[in-house]
Amino acid sequence: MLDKNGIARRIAQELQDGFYVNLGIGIPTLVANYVSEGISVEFQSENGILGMGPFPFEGEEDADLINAGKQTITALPGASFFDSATSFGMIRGQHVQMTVLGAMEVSESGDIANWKIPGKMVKGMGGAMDLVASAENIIVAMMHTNKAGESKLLKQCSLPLTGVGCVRKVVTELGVLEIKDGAFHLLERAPGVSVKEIVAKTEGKLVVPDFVPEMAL
Amino acid sequence: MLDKNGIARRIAQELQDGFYVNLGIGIPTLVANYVSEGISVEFQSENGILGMGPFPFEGEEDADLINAGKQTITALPGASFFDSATSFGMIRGQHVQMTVLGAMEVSESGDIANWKIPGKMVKGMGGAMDLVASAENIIVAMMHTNKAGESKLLKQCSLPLTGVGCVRKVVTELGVLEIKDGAFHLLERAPGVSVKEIVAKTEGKLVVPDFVPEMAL
Amino acid sequence: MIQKTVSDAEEAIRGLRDGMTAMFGGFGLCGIPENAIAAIRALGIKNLVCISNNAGVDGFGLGLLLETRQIRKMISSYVGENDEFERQMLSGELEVELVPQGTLAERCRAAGAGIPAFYTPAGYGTEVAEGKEVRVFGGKPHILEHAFEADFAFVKAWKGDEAGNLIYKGTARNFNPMMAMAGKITVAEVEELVPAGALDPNEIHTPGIFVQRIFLGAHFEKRIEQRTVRSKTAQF
Amino acid sequence: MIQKTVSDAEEAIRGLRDGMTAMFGGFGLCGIPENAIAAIRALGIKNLVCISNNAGVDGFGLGLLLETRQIRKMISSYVGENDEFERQMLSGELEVELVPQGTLAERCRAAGAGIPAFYTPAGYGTEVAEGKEVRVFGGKPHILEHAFEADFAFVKAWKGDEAGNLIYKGTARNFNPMMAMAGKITVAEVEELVPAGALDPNEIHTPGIFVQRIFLGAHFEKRIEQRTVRSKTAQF
Repeated sequence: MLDKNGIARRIAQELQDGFYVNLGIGIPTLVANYVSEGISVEFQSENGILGMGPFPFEGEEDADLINAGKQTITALPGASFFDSATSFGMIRGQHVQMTVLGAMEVSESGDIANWKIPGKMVKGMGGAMDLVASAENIIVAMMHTNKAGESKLLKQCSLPLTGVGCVRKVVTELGVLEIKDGAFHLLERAPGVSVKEIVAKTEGKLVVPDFVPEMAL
Repeated sequence: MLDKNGIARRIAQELQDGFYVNLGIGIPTLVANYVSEGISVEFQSENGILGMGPFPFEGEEDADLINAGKQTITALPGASFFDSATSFGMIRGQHVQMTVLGAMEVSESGDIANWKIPGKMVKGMGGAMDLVASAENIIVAMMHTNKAGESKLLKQCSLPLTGVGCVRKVVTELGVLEIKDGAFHLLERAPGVSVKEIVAKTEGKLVVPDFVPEMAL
Repeated sequence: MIQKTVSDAEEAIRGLRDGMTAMFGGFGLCGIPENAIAAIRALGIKNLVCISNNAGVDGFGLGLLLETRQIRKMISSYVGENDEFERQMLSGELEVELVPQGTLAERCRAAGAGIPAFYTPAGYGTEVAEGKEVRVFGGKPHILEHAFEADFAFVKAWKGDEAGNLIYKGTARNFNPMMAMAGKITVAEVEELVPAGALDPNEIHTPGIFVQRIFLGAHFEKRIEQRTVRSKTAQF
Repeated sequence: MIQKTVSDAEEAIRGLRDGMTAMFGGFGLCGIPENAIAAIRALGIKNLVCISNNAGVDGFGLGLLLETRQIRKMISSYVGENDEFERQMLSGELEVELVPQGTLAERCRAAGAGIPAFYTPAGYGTEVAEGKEVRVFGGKPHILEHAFEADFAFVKAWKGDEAGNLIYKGTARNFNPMMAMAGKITVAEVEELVPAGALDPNEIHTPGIFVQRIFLGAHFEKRIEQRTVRSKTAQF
């Protein structure tokens, strides 16, 4: 079973050299820590920076330089700043090649719900609806089940949707699943996780090939 | 009767302090020469400059600094450069408060034709269709009649239109006419020009008040 | 040139009245028009409809106008962590319209650029699309979104000149340029105000044509919402 | 980082094939991708659909590709003074689609920004509106215009870095930024090519994400179409 860093590490394997990538808040943010040596990717933050770098050294924080999580950051060589319309032009125009974000629910047809729980305070969708409606590679990083132990990989999302038929892959603490043709396709198991456990914890239609390799991290 | 410079001089009286103005090619360009001392206007050229200045001194021409007529120009203090989408955002969004342009025909309902003569080589509308569809003050600078002596102020334009119901005022060598309620309203006569001549040379519906002042230049 | 420079925020907000719609630049607390917000609070203008990506925090940013109940409706993409906001929203005192962030930005730009409406894929199939026209382009469904209208836009820039030209710094640019385009009256507050001609025309982010009033901000707190740092020895 | 820098125009245009659609930045002869045009001419690629505000002049700019009959169709707002263009157009060898300049710019931007279509007042009631949807917004009729699609975009900038970031100079900016956004493959030629990090991130006009290939132009003639000057003693 993977911890949060393990999930991030596995997702980092999806990155290709030269990719422009948008990372959501939470586990997705950790992906930046596991970019392979051999490749180079640029991180976009939708509030208006391309070429986002690590957090600043203490005392070097700049209130005018933050990411979409409102955290102080730095800019790497080759970075650029731009306005929000240009930023979402990059996203909507599919120039940002991969988006990694968290989710409350994902359906077997690739729907995603991650912004609203009826009856609870709604904070807003931020840029999530634009992101999931646009990028070609939408990867969801989340736990396989919720706190009550119920599957988050469903036939249909029960929560209000963020986007329809857009999620390409889901990486959880249990494995890697591709979404296509109206089903989750199990690609890899996390170390020490059985296919049986994944089957048990996946409510949506699940296609399991004869051989499911354990992932290499 | 006015010459081209006279027409430009009269149009310059329409400028108000702080106006942003787009001047077309030909007579309109001359308007810049007659801005009153007391006021200040900024000229926009749709290829991407605000704060356009006079032609450069000989030897100081810059190939990267031209106006929409492709002429070498200069930039005044406070100028800015921008792309064509932003430039037409200024125009379409009615931030440019006045547009002065030439025309082949204008109708009593404010239609304008100035880009195409069937059977002749068509060079294109350039930015004219965007300009006339947008600015609140569209002033046409033109001769009252064509070379054959026929009126250019018509009931209906015979040439393909550039815009519909958009021209606010027409200044010709004979006078100043406002367009409203489906008619040309004669506001002023050019020095030495009779109302009778203007009536004779205006084909479209013309409203002539009891007293038509001679313009002060 | 017509005088765009005003002496302070109080003069800059003249004409803003109860019930008007106003845009506020900024993302979180980054690049927000602090001086205009303070002046609006001091003047006590009520029932404002505010278009802003976020709603500030308790005690800062638009949170200051929430405290004093000056906002009737917020149009935002993310209203974040704000107890007073939550209280007013749940009690029904405050109306909230949530808009996807990219759509929010584009609706501001559209307003400034004379584009009354456009199609976007964002929000299709979600409650954001309810009641909106859906049209398929290139095999993909899109929804029709309309330009905003705003009586005022309050923006914050790093440098500005007396012609109204603005330059922003870093990610403090965010929504400010589109909102500057969109306001019927756009008020810019800047950290440095210079004479026309002092800024390189090639480096202007917002051309002066979009700005009606400009002033030197009296004080910028520039509060940081999430101070995150690394130690000198740690790795990325 | 993936290598965007290529050695010359010939390498930069690799993959451009007969019949493709290509955008060319520039206004008149100002800010045009001279090196790419020369390479396309040298390679003899045919039947191009060219989206460009203008069509060059005899012997320069896109006029060079007209001479060699490499262009099947021009999509422009103003085709200007060009004898060869006129001859080909009148003889029917060359197809021409005229688009209002602001609509041309916006259709490029829309393509780059993932907006499939938008409404504009430009061209309503004219032959440009023929066959297009008309819709009234705010009492004013508008027509629906669609984003362009382009296999390649060729742009020209003043400075560029190895990450693909571009800075334009003066009015040579014009259509280049939107076309850079719109091309499936965007090729930028620059007068000065510097390492990533050498340009101020606050001064970038086109972020590198929009540029797939960049090269240092071998030679820029930068021809002036209308040389207009004043004498040192004359007034404006």
